[in-house]
Amino acid sequence: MKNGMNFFKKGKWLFLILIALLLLPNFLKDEPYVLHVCIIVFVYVSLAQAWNLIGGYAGQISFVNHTFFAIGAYTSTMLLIYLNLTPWIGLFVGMAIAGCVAYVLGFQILHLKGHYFAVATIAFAEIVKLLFLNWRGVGAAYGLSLPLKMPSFYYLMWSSKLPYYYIFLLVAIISTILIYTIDKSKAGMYFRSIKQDEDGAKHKGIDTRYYKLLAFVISAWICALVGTLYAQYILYICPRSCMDIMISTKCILIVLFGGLGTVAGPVLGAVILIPLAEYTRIKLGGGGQGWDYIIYGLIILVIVLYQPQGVYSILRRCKKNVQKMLRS
Amino acid sequence: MDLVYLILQVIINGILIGGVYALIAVGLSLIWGVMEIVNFAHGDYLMAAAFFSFIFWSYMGLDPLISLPLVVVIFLFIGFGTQKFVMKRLIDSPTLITIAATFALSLIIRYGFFVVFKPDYRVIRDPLLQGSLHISSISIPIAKMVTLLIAIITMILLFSFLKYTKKGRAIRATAQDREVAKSLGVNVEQIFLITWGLGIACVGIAGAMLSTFYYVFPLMGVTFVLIAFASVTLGGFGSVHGAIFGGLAIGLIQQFGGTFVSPALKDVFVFGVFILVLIFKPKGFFGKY
Amino acid sequence: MYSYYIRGKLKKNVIQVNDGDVKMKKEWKRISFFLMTIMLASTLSGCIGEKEETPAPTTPAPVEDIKIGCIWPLTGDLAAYGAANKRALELAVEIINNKYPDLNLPLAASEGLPNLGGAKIKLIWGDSRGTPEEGRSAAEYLIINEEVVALLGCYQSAVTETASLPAETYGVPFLNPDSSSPTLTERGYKWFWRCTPKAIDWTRNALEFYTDINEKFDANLHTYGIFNEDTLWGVESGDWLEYWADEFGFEVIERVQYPHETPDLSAEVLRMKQANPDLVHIAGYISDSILYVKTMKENNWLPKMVMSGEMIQMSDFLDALGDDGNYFCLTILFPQDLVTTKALTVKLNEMMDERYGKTFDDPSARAFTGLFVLADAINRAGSTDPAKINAAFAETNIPGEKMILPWAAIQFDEKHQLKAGGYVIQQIQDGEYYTVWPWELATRDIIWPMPSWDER
Amino acid sequence: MSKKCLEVESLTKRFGGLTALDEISLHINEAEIIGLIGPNGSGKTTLFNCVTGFLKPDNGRIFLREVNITGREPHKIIQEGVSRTFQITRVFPELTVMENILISIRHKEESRIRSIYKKSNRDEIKKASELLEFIGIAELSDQPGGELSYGQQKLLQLASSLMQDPSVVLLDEPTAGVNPTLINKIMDRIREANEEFGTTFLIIEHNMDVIMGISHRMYVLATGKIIAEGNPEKVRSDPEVFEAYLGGD
Repeated sequence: MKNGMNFFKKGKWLFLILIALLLLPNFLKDEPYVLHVCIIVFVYVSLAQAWNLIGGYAGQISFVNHTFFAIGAYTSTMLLIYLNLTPWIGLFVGMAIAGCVAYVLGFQILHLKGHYFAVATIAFAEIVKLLFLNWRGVGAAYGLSLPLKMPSFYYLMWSSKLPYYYIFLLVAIISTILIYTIDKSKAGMYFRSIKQDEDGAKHKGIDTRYYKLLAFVISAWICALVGTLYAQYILYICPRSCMDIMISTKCILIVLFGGLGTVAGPVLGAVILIPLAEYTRIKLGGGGQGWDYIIYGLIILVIVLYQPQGVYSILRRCKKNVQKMLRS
Repeated sequence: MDLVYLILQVIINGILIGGVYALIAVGLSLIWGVMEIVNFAHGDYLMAAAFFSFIFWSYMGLDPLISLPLVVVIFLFIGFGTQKFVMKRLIDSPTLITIAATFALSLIIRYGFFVVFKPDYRVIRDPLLQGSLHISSISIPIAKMVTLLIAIITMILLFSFLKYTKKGRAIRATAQDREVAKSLGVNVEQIFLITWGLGIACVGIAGAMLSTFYYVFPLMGVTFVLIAFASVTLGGFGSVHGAIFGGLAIGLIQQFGGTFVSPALKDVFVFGVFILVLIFKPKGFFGKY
Repeated sequence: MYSYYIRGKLKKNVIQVNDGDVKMKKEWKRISFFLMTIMLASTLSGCIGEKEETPAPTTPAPVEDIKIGCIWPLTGDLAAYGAANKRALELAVEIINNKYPDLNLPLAASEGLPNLGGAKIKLIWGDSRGTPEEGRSAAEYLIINEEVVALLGCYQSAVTETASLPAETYGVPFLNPDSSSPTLTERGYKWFWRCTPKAIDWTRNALEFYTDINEKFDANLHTYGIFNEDTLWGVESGDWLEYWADEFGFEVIERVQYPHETPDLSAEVLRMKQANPDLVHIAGYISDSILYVKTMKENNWLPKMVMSGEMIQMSDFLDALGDDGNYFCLTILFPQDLVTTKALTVKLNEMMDERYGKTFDDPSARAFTGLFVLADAINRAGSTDPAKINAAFAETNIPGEKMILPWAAIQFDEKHQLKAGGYVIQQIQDGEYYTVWPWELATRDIIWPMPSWDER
Repeated sequence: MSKKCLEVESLTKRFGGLTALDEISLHINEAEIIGLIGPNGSGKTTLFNCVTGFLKPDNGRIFLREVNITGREPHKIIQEGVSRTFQITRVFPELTVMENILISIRHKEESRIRSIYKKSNRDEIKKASELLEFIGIAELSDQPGGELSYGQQKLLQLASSLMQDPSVVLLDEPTAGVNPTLINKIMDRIREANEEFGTTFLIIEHNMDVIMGISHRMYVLATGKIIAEGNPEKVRSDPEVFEAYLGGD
C-alpha cells in the first residue's frame, strides 16, 4: 500500500486531525451523545465513500447501497444468533454475500444507463426490503434483537461508546484511504473515464463492464462491513430501519454536498451535514415539526443550483485565491 | 363468487387502479422524455394537488370534480415556475444533479405542507363521485371509473397536442434530439417550460382525482412515486401510450399478484417484472414519441 | 507522479489573466451568495428553534425544573400520533405545575411537586421520526445532554425497544405508556416500566367478546379473517389474534398481511371477500384503516363485524369517513362515553378542546396518564435520584378515580408491567363511540351484526 | 510490405431492411496508409464500428494479423491492437490531457484487479510525454481535456490512438472542422508516425486533397459496396467514383 502512505505524506495537517480525532474521546467521556454523533458521522463517511466509488467515480447512480449495508447487518446478526459465531467472522461472511449479490445484480443491470440504472436499483432495493419484511426466518417485521453479550471484544459489544468510536473511525479511515488509493490509481482513471463517456472508454480498450462491476462490488463490501458494525452498535435491526432508502439517499446528498468524485468530498459532506441534521432535528424536530427537512432541502437545492461541484471545490478555490494573494 | 367473476373483478380493479397510475405516470414520462430529468418530487406535486382539491372543498365547498380545471391551471403555472426558477439552471447538468435537485424540491414541498397543514389524515367527504356500480357480483367504484375516464381523456388530449399541433411537434423533436431541434429553430427553453407546465398539470389532474377516493396526507406522495417510476420505465419514457400501458400493466400485475398470491408481496411482483423488463427490454415497450 | 514529471516543462500559464479576473469575480459572487444562504438558513433555524422553545411564561421557579424526556414520532408518517400526544402532555404539565384543586388528579392541587419543594416539570422533546435508530439517538441526547430525570415514549414498539437501551445503560427510568409488544417487558430490564396492557391482552379481549356474542345472539360465528400491516406492531397483533382465535375455537381462514401505507387495498379486500369470514379484524394504522373501509364499501362487502384497534378512535377516522364509519367496533383502553360519568375526564376533555380544539383519544390519554404516573413516582421518591424513582415506581398505586383511563388502579408487577387494565369494546353508532362490551359496562346495546352497505 | 495487417472478408451489415455494408472485402498491409472515401451514408463509419466490435456484423469475417476477431467484445478487439478516433472529438473532458493518453495503453486482462492500487508506471508516462511532445501539446498536459480547442482535441485523439502501439489505427475524419494549418500538422504527424514507427492507418476523409496526398492506396465506398480500389491517381481518374459522388449528394 505504498500509495496509501502518500495520503499521510500529503500534509502534516492530516496528521494533526488524525491525532485530534484519536484524542477527542478523552474529552468527551461524559458526552456520549457527542460520541454518538461522531460515530454516525464516521458511519456516513464510510458509506458515502462507498457510494462515491460507484456514483462519484464510476458514475452509476446506485440507490441500492443500503441493501448491502443491511445484508452485512443481517448476515452477521443471524450468524451470531443462530450459530453464536463472532461478528469478526460474520463480518467477512456478510461482505462475501454482499459482494456476490452486488456481482449478480451488477452483472444484470450495470449495462443500464443513467436514470434506468438508478430506477432499477430502487426497484431491487424495494424487493429485498419487502421480502425481508415477510421472511419469518430473518425476523420479518419483528426485526432482530442482538443477544446482549457485553462487554466483549469477541462479540464486538461494549457498553461504552469508546470502542465503537475507534472502530468506526478506523473503518472511516480505511475506506477513505481505499478511495484515495483508487483515486490515484489506474482504476480511478478508468472509473472516471467511464463516468464521462462510457462508449469512449470502451473504445480505449477498457472493459467497462468489468470496472463498473469492480466499483460496485467494492462499494458493496464497504457497505456490508459498516452494516455489520452498525448492527453491533445499535443492537437492533429491522427492515424498516436498515433497509430504508433514505440511507442511500443521504449518502448521495452527502457526496454531492461535499464534492462528487473527490476523496475529501464525502468526508466534508458527512462532517458538515450529519451534525447539522442532528442539530436541526434537536433544535427544531420537536417544536418545528418538519422545518429541519425543509432547511435540509433548501441547502441541497442551493448547492445543486449554485455550486454543483460541492463544498470541496469552494475550499480549493479559496485556497488557490489565498495563495495567489499571498504571492502578489 | 365463482372464479370467472373473481378474475373479472381483479381485471377491473387492475384496470381502474392502473388508470390512476397511468395518469400519475404520464406527467413524469413527459418530463423524463423531453428533458431527461427524473422528477423525484413528482409524488409531492401529486400530494400538493390533492391538497389543493381538499382546500377548495373545505373552504369553498367546491367538489374536486368542479375545482379540477382550477387545480389544473394552478399546476400548469406551478410547473412553469419550477422550470423557470429551478430547473432552468440544470438543463445540461448530469443526471445526479437533477436527481438531487428534484429530491430537494420534494423535501421542501412535502414538509412545507407538513408544517402548514399538520400531519392529519383528511378525506373529502361526500364528493359527487361516490358509491359503486354493481353488475351482478362485480362492483365498479364510480370515483375510480371517472378517474380512468379522465385519464383517458387527458391522454387523448395530450396525445393529439403532441401529434397535431406545432408546439407538440416541437416537443417531440426536442425529445428526440435536443441539438437537432435547436438547429431547426425550435425555442428549446420555451419547450422545456411547456413540458414542465404540462407534466405538472397532468399530475395536478391525477392529484385532484385521487382526492375523491384516497385520503389526503402530506406524506402520501411517497406511496405513489415508486409505482409511477415503474410505470414509466415499463412503458418506455417519453411516450403517452407507454405510460398508459405501463400504468395498466402495473395495476394488473399488482392486483393479480395481490389477490391470487400474496398481498404482502404484491409490490415484489411489480418491481420484479419491472427489473426483468429493464434487463431484457431496457427501453421499455414503447420508445420515445 | 506524472505531474511532477511534466511540471518541469510547464512554463506558460495557460489561463488568460483577464479572463481569470472575470471568472474570479463571478466565483466570489457565487461563494458569497452560497455562504449567505447557509447563514440565513441557520439563523432561520435559530429563530424558529427559539420561538418554539420558549416555555409558557410562569412565575420564576424556586427550585430547578425537573426535566422529563419525551420521545415520540413528531415527524414522519406517524407524526399525527406524536402531535396528539404532545398536546395531551402539555396539558398534563400545565396541570401538574399549576394549581387545579378542582381536578382529582395526582399533584393537580399543588403547584409543582410538593415533595421536591414545588419543583416544576419541564418536558424536553425528542423526535424519533418513527425509526428505531433515531429514537435511540434521541434518547441518548436527552439523557446525556439534557440530563433528563426520566424518559417517556415512544408509541411504536420497535422504537421503544431501541430507545430504552440507553436508558438501561445509563440507569435512567424509562416509562412506556403506549407500546403493546409483549417482548418489551420480557427483556428483564431494570429501568424499563410499562403502564399499558400488552398486545396479548387486547387480542384476547376481542376473542372473548366474540365468544360472548356467540352466546348472546346464538350467532354461530366461526370463521375469522385478519388484516394486518407488515410493521412490528401489525405482525405481532396478527400473530396474537391468530393464537387467541385458535384458543377460543375460531378458525382463521384468511390472514392478509399488507404493506404499510400502500396506495391501494383492492386486492387485499377482494381476497378477504373471497374467503368471506364471519369476522374481520384490522390491525393497521389509521391511514390504512380509512382506505380499508372505503375499499370495502366500493366492493360492497362487509362481514358480520369488523373490529379494529384503538387507531380508529383518532378523530381523523370519523372526520374522514363520516357515516361510513358507523357500526365498526374497536378495542380500546380509553372509552370516552364510559368516562363521561367521570367528572374528571369531562373536565379534561373540555380543557383540551378549549386549548387545541381536539379531545383526548386513546394514545394521548395513555401518554397523559403516563406523565402522571411518572410525576407521581418522582414526587414520592422525593428526589431526582434515578434509583429512588425506580424504587418508587415499584410502589406505584394510583387509584382508578384519579385517572383519566377507566382502570381499577395502576400498579406494576415484578416484570415492570402494568398489573390490571383491560380493554373494553366500543362500537361507532351515529358518529359516536359507545361502549358495548363488557355487557355490564355497556352504554348502548350493540347493533349486531353490522348492517351491510345497502341497508344503511 | 505485403504482410496483411487487417483483412475484412465479405462483411455484411444490415439495419432492418437497409443494407449498410454489402459483402465488403478489403485488406490493409503492414505500415500502409489507406484512405477510405465515399459519399455520406455510404457505410464508412459502420465499417469502423464493425471492425472495432461495436456492431456485430451479420455476415463475414475480420482478421487482425491473421487472427479472427469477428464478434469479439470491443474492448478485447481494441486490446488486440485496433485503435480508432471519432469524427466528432471524444476526449474525456474532466481527465487531464495526460490521463487522456495514459488511459489508452494496451490493457492487459491479468492485471485488471491490481489496477485499483497501481499507478501508471514510468515507462508509460515517458511514452505518453513523448507522444505529447510529438503532437506538440506537451505544455497542456495538466489541463483537463475539455478545455482544449477543437483542433487540439483532434491532435490529442491522434496521440492517444498511438499510445497502445496499435497494429492498425482507424481515423474517422481526422481533419473535419479543423483549420488548414492544423490540417497540415495533423497530416504531417500521421505521415511521420507511419514512417518512424511503421504504424498502419485506415483513414476516412472527405477532404480529397488531403487524403489523396497521404494515402498509399484507397478504397471507395458507395451505398455499402466497394466501387473502386487502388492508388490515388487511379481512384481519381475512375469515372465510377466521380459518378458516385455526384449522384450521392
